[in-house]
Amino acid sequence: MAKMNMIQALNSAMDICMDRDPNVLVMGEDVGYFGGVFRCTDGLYKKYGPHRALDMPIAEGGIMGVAIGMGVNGLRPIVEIQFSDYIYPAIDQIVSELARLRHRSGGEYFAPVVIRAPCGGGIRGGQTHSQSPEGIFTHACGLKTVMPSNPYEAKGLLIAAIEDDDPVIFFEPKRIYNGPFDGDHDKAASPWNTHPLGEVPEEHYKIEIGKAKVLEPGSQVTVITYGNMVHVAQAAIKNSGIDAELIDLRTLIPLDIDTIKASVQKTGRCVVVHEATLTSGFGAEILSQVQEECFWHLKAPIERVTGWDTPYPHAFEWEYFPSQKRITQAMLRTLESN
Amino acid sequence: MAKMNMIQALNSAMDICMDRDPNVLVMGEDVGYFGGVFRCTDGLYKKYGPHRALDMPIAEGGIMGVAIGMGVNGLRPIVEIQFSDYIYPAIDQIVSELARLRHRSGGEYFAPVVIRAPCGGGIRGGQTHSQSPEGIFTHACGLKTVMPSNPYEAKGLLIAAIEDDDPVIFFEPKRIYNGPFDGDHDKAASPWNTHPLGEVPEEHYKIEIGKAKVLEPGSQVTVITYGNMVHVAQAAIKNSGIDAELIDLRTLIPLDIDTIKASVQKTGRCVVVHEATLTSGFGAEILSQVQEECFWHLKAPIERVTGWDTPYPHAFEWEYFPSQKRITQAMLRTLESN
Amino acid sequence: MTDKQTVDTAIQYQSKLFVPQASSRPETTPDFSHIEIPSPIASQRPDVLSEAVDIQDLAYGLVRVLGDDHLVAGPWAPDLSADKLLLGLRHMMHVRAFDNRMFKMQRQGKLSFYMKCTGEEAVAVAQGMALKSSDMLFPSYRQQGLLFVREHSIVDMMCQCLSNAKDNIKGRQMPIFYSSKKHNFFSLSGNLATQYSQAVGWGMASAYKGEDQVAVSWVGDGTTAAADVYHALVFGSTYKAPVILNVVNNQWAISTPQSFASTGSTFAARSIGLSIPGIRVDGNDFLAIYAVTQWAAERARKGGGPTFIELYTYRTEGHSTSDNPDAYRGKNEANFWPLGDPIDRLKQHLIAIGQWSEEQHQALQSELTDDITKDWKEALAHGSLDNGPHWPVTSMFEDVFKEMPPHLVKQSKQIGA
Amino acid sequence: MTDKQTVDTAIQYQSKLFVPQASSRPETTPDFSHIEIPSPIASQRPDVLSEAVDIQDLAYGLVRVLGDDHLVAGPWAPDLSADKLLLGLRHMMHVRAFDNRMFKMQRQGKLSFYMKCTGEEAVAVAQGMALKSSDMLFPSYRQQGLLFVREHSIVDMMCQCLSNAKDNIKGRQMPIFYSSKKHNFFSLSGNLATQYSQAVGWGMASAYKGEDQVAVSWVGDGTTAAADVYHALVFGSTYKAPVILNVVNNQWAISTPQSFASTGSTFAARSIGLSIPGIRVDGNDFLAIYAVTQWAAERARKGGGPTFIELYTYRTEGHSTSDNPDAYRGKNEANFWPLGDPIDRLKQHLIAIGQWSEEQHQALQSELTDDITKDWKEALAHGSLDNGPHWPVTSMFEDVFKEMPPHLVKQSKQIGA
Ligand SMILES: Cc1ncc(C[n+]2csc(CCOP(=O)(O)OP(=O)(O)O)c2C)c(N)n1
Ligand SMILES: Cc1ncc(C[n+]2csc(CCOP(=O)(O)OP(=O)(O)O)c2C)c(N)n1
Ligand SMILES: [Mg+2]
Ligand SMILES: [Mg+2]
Repeated sequence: MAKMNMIQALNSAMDICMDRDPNVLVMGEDVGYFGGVFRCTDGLYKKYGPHRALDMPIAEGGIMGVAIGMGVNGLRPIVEIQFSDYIYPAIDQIVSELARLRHRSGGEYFAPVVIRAPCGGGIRGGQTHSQSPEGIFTHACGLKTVMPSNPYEAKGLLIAAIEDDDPVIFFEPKRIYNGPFDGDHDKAASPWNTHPLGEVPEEHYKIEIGKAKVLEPGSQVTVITYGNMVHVAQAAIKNSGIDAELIDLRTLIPLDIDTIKASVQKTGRCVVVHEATLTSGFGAEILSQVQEECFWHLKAPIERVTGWDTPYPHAFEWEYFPSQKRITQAMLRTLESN
Repeated sequence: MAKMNMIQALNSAMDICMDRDPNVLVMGEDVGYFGGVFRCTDGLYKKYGPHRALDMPIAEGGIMGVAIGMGVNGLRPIVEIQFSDYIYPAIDQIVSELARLRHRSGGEYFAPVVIRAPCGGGIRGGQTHSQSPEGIFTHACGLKTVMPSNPYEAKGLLIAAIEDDDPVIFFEPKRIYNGPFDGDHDKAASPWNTHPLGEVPEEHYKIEIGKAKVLEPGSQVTVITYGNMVHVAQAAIKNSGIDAELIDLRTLIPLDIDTIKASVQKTGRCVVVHEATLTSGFGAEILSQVQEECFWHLKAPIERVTGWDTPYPHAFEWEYFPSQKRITQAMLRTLESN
Repeated sequence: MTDKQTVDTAIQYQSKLFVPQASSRPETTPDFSHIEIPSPIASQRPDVLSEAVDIQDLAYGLVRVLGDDHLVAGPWAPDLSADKLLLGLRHMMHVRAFDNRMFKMQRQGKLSFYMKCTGEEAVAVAQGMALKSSDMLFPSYRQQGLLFVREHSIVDMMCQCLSNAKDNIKGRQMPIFYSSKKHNFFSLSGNLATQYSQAVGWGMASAYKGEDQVAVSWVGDGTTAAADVYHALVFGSTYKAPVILNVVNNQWAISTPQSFASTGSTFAARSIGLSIPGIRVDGNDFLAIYAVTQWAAERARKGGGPTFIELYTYRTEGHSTSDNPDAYRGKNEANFWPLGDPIDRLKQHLIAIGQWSEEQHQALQSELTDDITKDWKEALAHGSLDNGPHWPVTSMFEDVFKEMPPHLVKQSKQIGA
Repeated sequence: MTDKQTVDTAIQYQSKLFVPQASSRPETTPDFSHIEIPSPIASQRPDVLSEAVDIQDLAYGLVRVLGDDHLVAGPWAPDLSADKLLLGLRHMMHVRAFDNRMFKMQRQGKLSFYMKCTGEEAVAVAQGMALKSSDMLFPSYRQQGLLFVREHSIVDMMCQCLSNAKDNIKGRQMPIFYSSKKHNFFSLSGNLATQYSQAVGWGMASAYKGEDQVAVSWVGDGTTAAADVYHALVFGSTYKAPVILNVVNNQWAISTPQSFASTGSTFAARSIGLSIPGIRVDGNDFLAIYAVTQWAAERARKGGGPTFIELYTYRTEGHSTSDNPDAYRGKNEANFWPLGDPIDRLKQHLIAIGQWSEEQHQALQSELTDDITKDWKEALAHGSLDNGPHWPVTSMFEDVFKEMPPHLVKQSKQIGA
């Protein structure tokens, strides 16, 4: 087993799939010669050539349009959107076309496109390099939405996504590319090679899309989250000493409601955490389903801990970020009531 | 007082604002000479000239871009998106630019653009002429989102939107342009001139954005909805004889949580209804806020009655549509539990 | 302007904003006399691998083959047998008969919607015939002729329009939004222009795999303004994708004249600055369209990249069943269109070369009309939108994903409840 | 390919997909010898109301004024006093001194990010000087020179970069995303190209109101592929909006060479098919840029509509502080750039005409560097990103809407809790 950070794990996933299947290619802005601004496609150009690690003009809508056409013609394009903040020009192609093609053609056509997009804050990128737009895509029928929280699962999920015949939008929390971030910005970040989930097999393996993971068993309250916030929630649980059950969703759509249900029906309390803005974020859907499925087990209102309903600010990253403190406070609030 | 259908009421709102303020103009595909495919801008070209009822090339993204620039330069453009299904090419300009301009410029710049978009099903328009994408916009910070349910309020809300210095996205449920539709497709549709809210003053008046309306007082269960579904819910309440309180949100953002809270804290039961697809629809946000604010008053799980998580089908409009029956069943389910 | 007082009603602007005009409006008389119609011998037929900028005259001219004398002339005259021409004529007449019938059926309430391509039949039929059946088609909604050329079942097309139990797309889309993988005909989208860049991607994949197939796409004049058209041109040119990108300039986009999209130039000229040859062709001249399409396909197959073709034609009827053109354009503007009717012109040509007669034409017309009537009856037997039979309601939940995820299984159970 | 078995590993494609190449990569030696550099007398200066297609040679040529002898020549030579030229030189040097300082401060951890415009200073400075101060600027992120021309406070620019308590945009955006309504300088967006069509709308509003102001916007070579660029061209031309649309072709878009956007043509040529004159100008020739901008502004003010200007220049340094160009382009590629450095060229011209000397240049250089150092100290006194003071945290909730709605009031209370 190798030690890999998330970038290396994603790279390994793409490398393996390109090696096994000549129909797999990566494409996007600066992904070719340079290997991507976050280096996720590093080396693929050299190994597979310019036509398989394909640099592209700066037009996310155009990239998505051609990716769909390629998918229809038998390829399996992996599109990198340089920052998820720049996915909006491609939304029409994603939501109106990619997501609905199989359905509208009565099953005749489909395009197995994977869209990789670094998301979330933490690099002082201001409002246009920090967004978490996953919620929007969960409202479009026909897309699978994934967000991993560690290298091991990132690789397994990305391979599963590439081999999936449905379109998958794969958000990568860029703040944890190099190491898990527990929300304490005064602490030196620990690299992935000191973390068990930084142990990543070199070979091909998959993690099933649509399955959540119970990361920490607990009995008092269920904390549901995904991506970077998994680590913050984990630290909040540890540091607060609360006996919380932590669920890493990993896949947002299809949502693994069974795992969630089993947990909340046990704990009777629930806190939903994400970095995206509050209103109409995916947390609202999680909360809704928990309420619908577990109402009679709930001992306290389900809480949401999220980014504020403002653009992501440059100067106030830490105040904006859903902190350990806010998660802990939310857990405690749920525990207060009986 | 005149009798107006919703088209005439919207037309009257625009006419009045154009008459009062030379900075107001309408623009979009086929809105000029022809007066719009739904005739909402009929007559404005003749009255105000081609530069104020401005036909535009078929590029929603371009229309939105130029509208923002006009707004920055002192105009108050009213943009018509021919069908809300075609708003996606404009999403980048709406979400990344229009919604955030005031914030990102420290308050220096803003663009008082109104976006009108006919939405919802009912015209056998299949998946590309039937969508209800309002949920997406409620997740973007900086946009007000409005959906009226009748001519009187449509006019008052549209005037308020035009005179608002914030961008407003104004969804028009096209199925009720000509008359309220109660969900019973075997019944002849009644025109607005037989409905009290089809009485519309000719003059200028406003209805405050951000205020919901309690349409039917009731004690057993609160039904929260907006747009076309207001009439279906109203009919379901009437026909079922359930003593339900019906709230017409009218504005989605900012959400009038106080009105909602007062009602659900009273009834202890809540059904949320919309035509948009279920997962991550605005219903999830409404449900979440009700759960957060009224948890201790809830006597039953909050229910959602919505469109299914599929593209809007051509052949199965009635099966897709959230029917009176489904709303009634949901109300009854909430009443079952004690 | 938040409160009334701040409205300065005294402002009166003297607008200098330029707003394009229409060819005609109900209150004016149509006049197309400014349109220059060059003779068939006026256009060069350059080498297929020419540089775009070197052959830009083709973008500003009008490639024609059929002259006013109904005979062929000029360098673009294609090598087409009389049989092939007769087949083309038949297809065009078949399409028109189909359109007329379906339009009437919509008016009688049998269909929810319909769109004709009257006056533009040559576009899809001639282009379809000039391509290989393995070439992939990414049409807009007015190229039903392609399906006739590829011998798609007419009954099946009708079943799609009826959303009945035999509709291959399971009642999911409006009438005319065909999809036929068997015929390499891509699933139509209601969102204008999206298929254009997809076609480029398809062509890129073809080149990526070292294959020979060409992708072909169509948009209307109005649709040229859409972002995806630009994306198609930029990506198509950047990667020299084997694609043919067509603009069917039928002068109108619903009520909006082409002047709101053409920017006072030809559409064909738009691609030159992107190193893509632009060719403007008489869109009602079957032979010219065939020839230009052949040229473009050869260029694409030889690695020369895209060609951008403007098919200069006229939308003789309304935009769709939802619209009445008399509300926004001069009465009978179609009659003023100087390039005639594509069926009539090919018919006259075949008569002029002694391969056809009025009588044969009438007979064929009747035969096709009868066929369509027969097909319609057969299609109706498979069900109609209002009365069924349809696909089972729960089929709505299929194909959202390849395998139905739990939340859709749950919803599909609820729908019956 | 859902299961392993179906992967046909035997497939080996012989790709025919064309992929553009770079001017150089680390493993190759830069070579710009293919670039044709015409003499200043080679370009015509047509009437400002000429038709785009009639003056298309300007899109394929290169307008120049400063010759190799450092003297002015040709029809484009603008009427500029020595004082104005000296002011232009001063601004360019000032920008460079600013950039150098800020870059260093980023490296020292004082700024979160920075972007220089080294090698491209003439673009913003000459264009800014050729415009009226009432003209509205919609820049991309490399036109900081415009703010120098409009005499924006340097300290305030630094405060923006520091997100401190004096930052006029309240710490909301990354460094260099300036906004200055007072200077008719639009708020920068991180989303490439969006400002381009907004500029067209602004210009349309200017025409609508019968006013004379022109809107001016900039994008980079890479950004030309974006949909909004096309929208700007289509809408700008359709309504003959008074706008100047600039493409700063500095050869690179992060690691991606201009060949992925230029489609093998010039950028300037792209607008011709849309009836917009395209002019390619030596982007390191202060006088040529000034002259072309003046021409375009006059055209716009006279109702002639947009002009599309390609400023042919070179990005001498990295894309931003986040990037190291040695990883993707030939070492010192900048040294091979055949059009020199804009500051040096204007300096040589002023020396050649006896208005300047090496000594004066050195003195000015020192003066500006000292000024910047002083300004930086002053700016820092207003706070820094890491140590503050900043705007109050709750200011984050302001300006989302004009008036704060209840849910934001609630959240702003929670943030302190
Ligand atoms: C993105 C998008 N915007 C708007 C529409 C509505 N619409 C349908 S057809 C049409 C006009 C298209 O005109 P043109 O491209 O000239 O094609 P034609 O109908 O003449 O064949 C419009 C505006 C749409 N379908 N998609
Ligand atoms: C819509 C969008 N996509 C991607 C990016 C990321 N990005 C920032 S700058 C840049 C390169 C731009 O290159 P160019 O237009 O040539 O301008 P230059 O940096 O050379 O001045 C990219 C891809 C972005 N900011 N916005
Ligand atoms: Mg048309
Ligand atoms: Mg560049």
